[in-house]
Amino acid sequence: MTDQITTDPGKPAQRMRAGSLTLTVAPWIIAAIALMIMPLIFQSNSALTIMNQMWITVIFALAYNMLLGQGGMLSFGHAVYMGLGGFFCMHIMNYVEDFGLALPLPLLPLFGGVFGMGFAMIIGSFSTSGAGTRFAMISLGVGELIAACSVIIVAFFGGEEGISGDRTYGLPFFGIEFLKQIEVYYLISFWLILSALLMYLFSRTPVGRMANAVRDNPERAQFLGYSARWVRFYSFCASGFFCGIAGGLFAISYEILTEENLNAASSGVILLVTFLGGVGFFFGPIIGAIVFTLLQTVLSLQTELWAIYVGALFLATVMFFPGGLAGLIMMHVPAYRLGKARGLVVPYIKTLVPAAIGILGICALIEMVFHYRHGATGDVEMTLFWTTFDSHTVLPWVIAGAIALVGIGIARATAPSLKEAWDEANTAGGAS
Amino acid sequence: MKNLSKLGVVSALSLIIGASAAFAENIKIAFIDPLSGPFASTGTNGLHQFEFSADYMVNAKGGVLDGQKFEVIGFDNKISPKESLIQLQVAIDQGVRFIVQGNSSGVANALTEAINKHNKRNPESRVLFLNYAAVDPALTNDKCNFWHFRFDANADIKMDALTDVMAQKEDLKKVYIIGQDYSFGKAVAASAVANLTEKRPDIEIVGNELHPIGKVKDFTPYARKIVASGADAVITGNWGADMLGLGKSIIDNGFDGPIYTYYAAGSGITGAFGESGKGVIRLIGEGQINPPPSDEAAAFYTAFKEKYPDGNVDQSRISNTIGMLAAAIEKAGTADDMVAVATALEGMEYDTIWGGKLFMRPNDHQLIQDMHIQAHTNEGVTFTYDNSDYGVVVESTVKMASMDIASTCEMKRP
Amino acid sequence: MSVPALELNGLKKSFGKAEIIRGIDLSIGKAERHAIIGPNGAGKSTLFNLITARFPPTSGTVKLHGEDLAGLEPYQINRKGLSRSFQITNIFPAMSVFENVRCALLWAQGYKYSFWNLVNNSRSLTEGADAILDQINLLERRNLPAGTLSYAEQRALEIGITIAGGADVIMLDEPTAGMSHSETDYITELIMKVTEGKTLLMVEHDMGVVFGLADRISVLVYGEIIATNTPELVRADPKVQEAYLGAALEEEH
Amino acid sequence: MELILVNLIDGLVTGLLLFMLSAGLTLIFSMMGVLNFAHASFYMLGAYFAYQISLALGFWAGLLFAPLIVGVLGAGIERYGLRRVHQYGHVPELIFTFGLALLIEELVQFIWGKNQMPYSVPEVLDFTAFSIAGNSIPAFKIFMIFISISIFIGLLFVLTKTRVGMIIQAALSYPRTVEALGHNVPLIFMGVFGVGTALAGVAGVIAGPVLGTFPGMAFVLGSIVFVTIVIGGLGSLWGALVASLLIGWITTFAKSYNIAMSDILNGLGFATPENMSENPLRDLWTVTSPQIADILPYILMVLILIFRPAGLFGKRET
Repeated sequence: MTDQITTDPGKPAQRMRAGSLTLTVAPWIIAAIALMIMPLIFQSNSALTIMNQMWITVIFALAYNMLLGQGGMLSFGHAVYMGLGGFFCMHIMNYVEDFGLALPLPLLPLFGGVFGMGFAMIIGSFSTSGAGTRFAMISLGVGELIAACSVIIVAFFGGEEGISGDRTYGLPFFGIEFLKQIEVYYLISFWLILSALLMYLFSRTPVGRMANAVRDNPERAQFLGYSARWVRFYSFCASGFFCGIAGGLFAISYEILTEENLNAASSGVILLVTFLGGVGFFFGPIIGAIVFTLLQTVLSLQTELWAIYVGALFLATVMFFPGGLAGLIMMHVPAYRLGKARGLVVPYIKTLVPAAIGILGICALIEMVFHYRHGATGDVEMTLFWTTFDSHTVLPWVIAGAIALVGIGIARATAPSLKEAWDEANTAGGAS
Repeated sequence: MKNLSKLGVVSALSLIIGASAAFAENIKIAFIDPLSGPFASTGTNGLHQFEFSADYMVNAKGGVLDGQKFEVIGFDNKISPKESLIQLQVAIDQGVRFIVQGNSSGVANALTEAINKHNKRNPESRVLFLNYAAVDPALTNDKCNFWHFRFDANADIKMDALTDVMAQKEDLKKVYIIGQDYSFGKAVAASAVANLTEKRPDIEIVGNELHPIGKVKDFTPYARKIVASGADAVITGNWGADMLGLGKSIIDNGFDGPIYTYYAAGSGITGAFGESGKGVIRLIGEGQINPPPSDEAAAFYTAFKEKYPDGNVDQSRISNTIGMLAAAIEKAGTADDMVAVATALEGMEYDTIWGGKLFMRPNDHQLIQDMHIQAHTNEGVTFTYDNSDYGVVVESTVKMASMDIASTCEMKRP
Repeated sequence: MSVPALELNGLKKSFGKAEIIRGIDLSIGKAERHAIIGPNGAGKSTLFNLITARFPPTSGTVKLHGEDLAGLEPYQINRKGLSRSFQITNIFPAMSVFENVRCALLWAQGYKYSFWNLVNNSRSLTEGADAILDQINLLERRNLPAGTLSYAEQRALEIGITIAGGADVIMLDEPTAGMSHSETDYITELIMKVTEGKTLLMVEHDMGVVFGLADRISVLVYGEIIATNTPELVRADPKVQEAYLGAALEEEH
Repeated sequence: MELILVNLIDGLVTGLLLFMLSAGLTLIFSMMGVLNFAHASFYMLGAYFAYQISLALGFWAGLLFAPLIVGVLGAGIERYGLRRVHQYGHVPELIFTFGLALLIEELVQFIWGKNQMPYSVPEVLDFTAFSIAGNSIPAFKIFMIFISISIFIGLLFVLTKTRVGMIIQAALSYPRTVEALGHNVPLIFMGVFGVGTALAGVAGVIAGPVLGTFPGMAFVLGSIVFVTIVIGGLGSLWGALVASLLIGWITTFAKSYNIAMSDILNGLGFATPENMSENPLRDLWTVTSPQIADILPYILMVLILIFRPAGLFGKRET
């Protein structure tokens, strides 16, 4: 699924191609099976809703990474393309309902995609002439304009309440009415696999390849017969298309589109999601979307302070793992190839487990401070990690502090040997 | 990568499911409102009032039915319609049957539609939507449904009451209307114009405009226009930072007439206005705080402040919501059959500790109650807001406001 | 006489008040290997950039096979069969060596901006790229990121990218700059091999390379060509010796 | 007529406030290439610190110390955070500041809570300086103008008359060359970042009492600061000043005068549609200038980027 795997060094071309076929097909089949099985494991409607949200974010993030990771274009207003696609689909949905047209619901996202692409063509016609700050600032400006319009132009955007519809009014599709979440889940999963596959294949086409070339060195690409501007334009339109599909799926899943789908916060979130997952690898945004959705939806159920932890996680990621979570995983490929990955397990346990415990200790301290300051008077009990205690006595503070100190202390003490093991695992030769 | 992510999903989802196993005997109420982000202060204070009301009014008195307790669970919707719908689904899966929400009519609109669809598609897990503060008139008019109940007076009712009082002020000649550019702001403006032209055709509306919501850094230019227009009074539906910014700016730039508004108390706003708002800020709302309407109300307030010294009882409708819900469950004899509970709520009359009667109008599920014009001041204030010296004191009251106002609601009952 | 491959007429370029190129007339025939030499700051790279439309000229014309290039973008000029390398290595460092060459082949093989072809499925692309890699002796390094190659290898790759598209006019900007003797020989040989039957225009400092490769040499001093002739005659030209070698000597001191 | 004068003064205050933020940002942006999304967060920190200090030591101590603390904090973040990220390129740097903005907002809520802070104008300045046709101009506004202009003059002096200023100016246009000349560029970066954030802090200190001190104050300011420096031209202090004032006046005047879109369209020769409520363009017809005042800068920026990518005063293409 990645350049690194398909371009395995030292293999002749022909064997490579045969090998890459299985290497590229296998993950897709696994992913498709996983998507099929997931609802059997998590049957509740909320789990399905969260997974739907996840897969929509995955499509959106992959589409975003077509620009950021593959094309080197930083967009601050990308929610607009998804949002507009969604609004358009919602209008079609209502139109179908009002006029009784024969449009099967599963085809609806296609219209969102076309609309997203159409809008991307308009904006791209003037924004893609540069890649750097100019592109970024135009995207920011356009994003703000559309978001502002969404409140002013009520006829299309429905103002602050947005527009809503009912997905079940369309014609039943082979007897499926999309009343149940599970039906929507499979619809979204189908589009997820299809869009992800198309986006992956896009990266293998001449335009997709040249997008990488233009990202790395736009000038050189010009001297190879390609206009950097047109390459960017095509990537931009393709990205707009898949964003629109994500928007259409959003319309089907939530049956409502609001200003929120267009605003700067949503655009910022998708940048964070993509970066958290890792822009350098095709599957990076997938991980990012899954992790972020879980953090946002599930962590926020557990603590009011979730945003602090998410903010800290981002800072840590960008400071220590600029390749994102995918980069972190792919760091281990060389060691794995050398057959030395196993040697890392014990040092990892020795360092990361205490570190994790230490970090949890710090989180506990933060939660306790918060409870102490903002909790109700007389409400001294708090529950943390399945333990209920009195936050106004000294003991819990001592324990949490000690856990934090000891955990971080052990992690620091064992870090050098982890580094050693790491270097050893990434050096060719020697005992393996 | 697949394994890793799956592991994450398993652990995360099991947390949700695990949470639903506990406390099966409680009657769960999901509070879906912003608990983080820019609107968190209002949301958190609302959650505290709900938790306190449930404990103080229901649980401390032995609960409802056979001793079942109310349990209020906070869900952070980040004031996003999308997140609200996800949290709604999570709440339903946890066995919650009562949803309370209030901040943002946009969210309320998304929730009421989603709940209507959910109840149609899943008759086995129906839920009720108890709206305690979203005041867009449409929710009890064109967009009404059987599962939605509004415990706050809607924007039209408030404006009706407000203009009744304004109409009696003979010296009022010029009024300026300003609001946030979205459905609620527009509804307030339209309602103000309609009511004033009907009740006092001689009052000149010297300005009627909208400004972007949550985006204005400096209200000075608006304030200048208001001062320059020679207005005697200002009407605004602004809330939050937009209310404070507009109000302060109008006062700073030399306006001394009354500013009639909906939301300018508590959440730090009373404290921030302080002396400058005295004699200027007038609020329309339900629930009398000063002078205390009853001993129970005073006791309620005192007990609340003891528990939450930083909080305010600025939404008496929250305790009304809890009280009426408890009464409806008792009357229906069940907390599981939503049709029964909803039917019990319809047409219910309830004596509130905040003075007067409450009546849940059956044809549109709009609560009819007394409306008060309250002044921001530091004189005669028994219970202050924001731990400042200032609070609101009732100046005049409209009994059972808009009891016979028409509604376009065509209620479809199951 | 047939139409020259590349023809410059009265080419001038000023940056502000400084006139860098002061009117150049030059005609290079088909399949000729032509070198431009001159002291530092003579405007050799600027001249290259004018020909390939990296900068617009202040006045004058550039004709490729008799066709005026005025107003064309670099990529359009490239499509007409003119390809160039750069003085400072200019490759795609994050992509593999193979990808670098394959990208250079795409337009020439007619793929244009297509998004319905998969590059991996094209035998002619893969084989074409491998053939180029074979020519520049980088087949071994095929799947490494280009940025990890040695300097000489990167220069070789640069030449590979430049010739891959099959352009018939090749322009090389100091292909041996900063190389050791053995590396220089390797590159010189490589240039000989890959420009067989093509028109070559190169800027070069290394006199050994120039005299070994070029059919004709032009001497550029302060934005003007003071002589154009065969290597032997240029070497003997007293004007060149005075102007160029003198300047070169001065520089060394 | 008098109202125009009043609006000019109001727009000047808004513009100068914006300038204090954009001046620092344009230095940071053009020198380090960092789109500092957290810049407005330092503005917020300035207001909160000043509020906290003013509780104990009064407003003037806050004005003095809060920007210093913010500046030191900014320099520290550059030294221990941003510098580490710098090696990875501009996008990670941007994400870093993005995350930082998120974290600062959360931390502010964690420490001060979510309510508006009662941070107010000091009593010495709490009076009406003068009135123009019934519109009072508060003394504090005059004070804000005074502070901003002093800072601009000071900054101009440092940049044009001192050695450090010369180096910074050179680094704005040719960062590589300056490094090659042997200057300690990382130190300059840290200094510029510190000073830039301190300027944002000053803006926060003097804007907090007027515009409100609350956790959303950074978000409200949002990306408008970027818009300012892009319109003005990257790296140009004059550009930042002109663009700030331009934005200040444009938004102020757009809010002050109800220019209706229907009037403009009628003026252009379009007839108002008869049945407005059915017309799909009805919202366009009813738009008035106060509604769109705050998005005008964005429209201006997009137009500038299309037709004059270097900005009004910029030398480099964005």
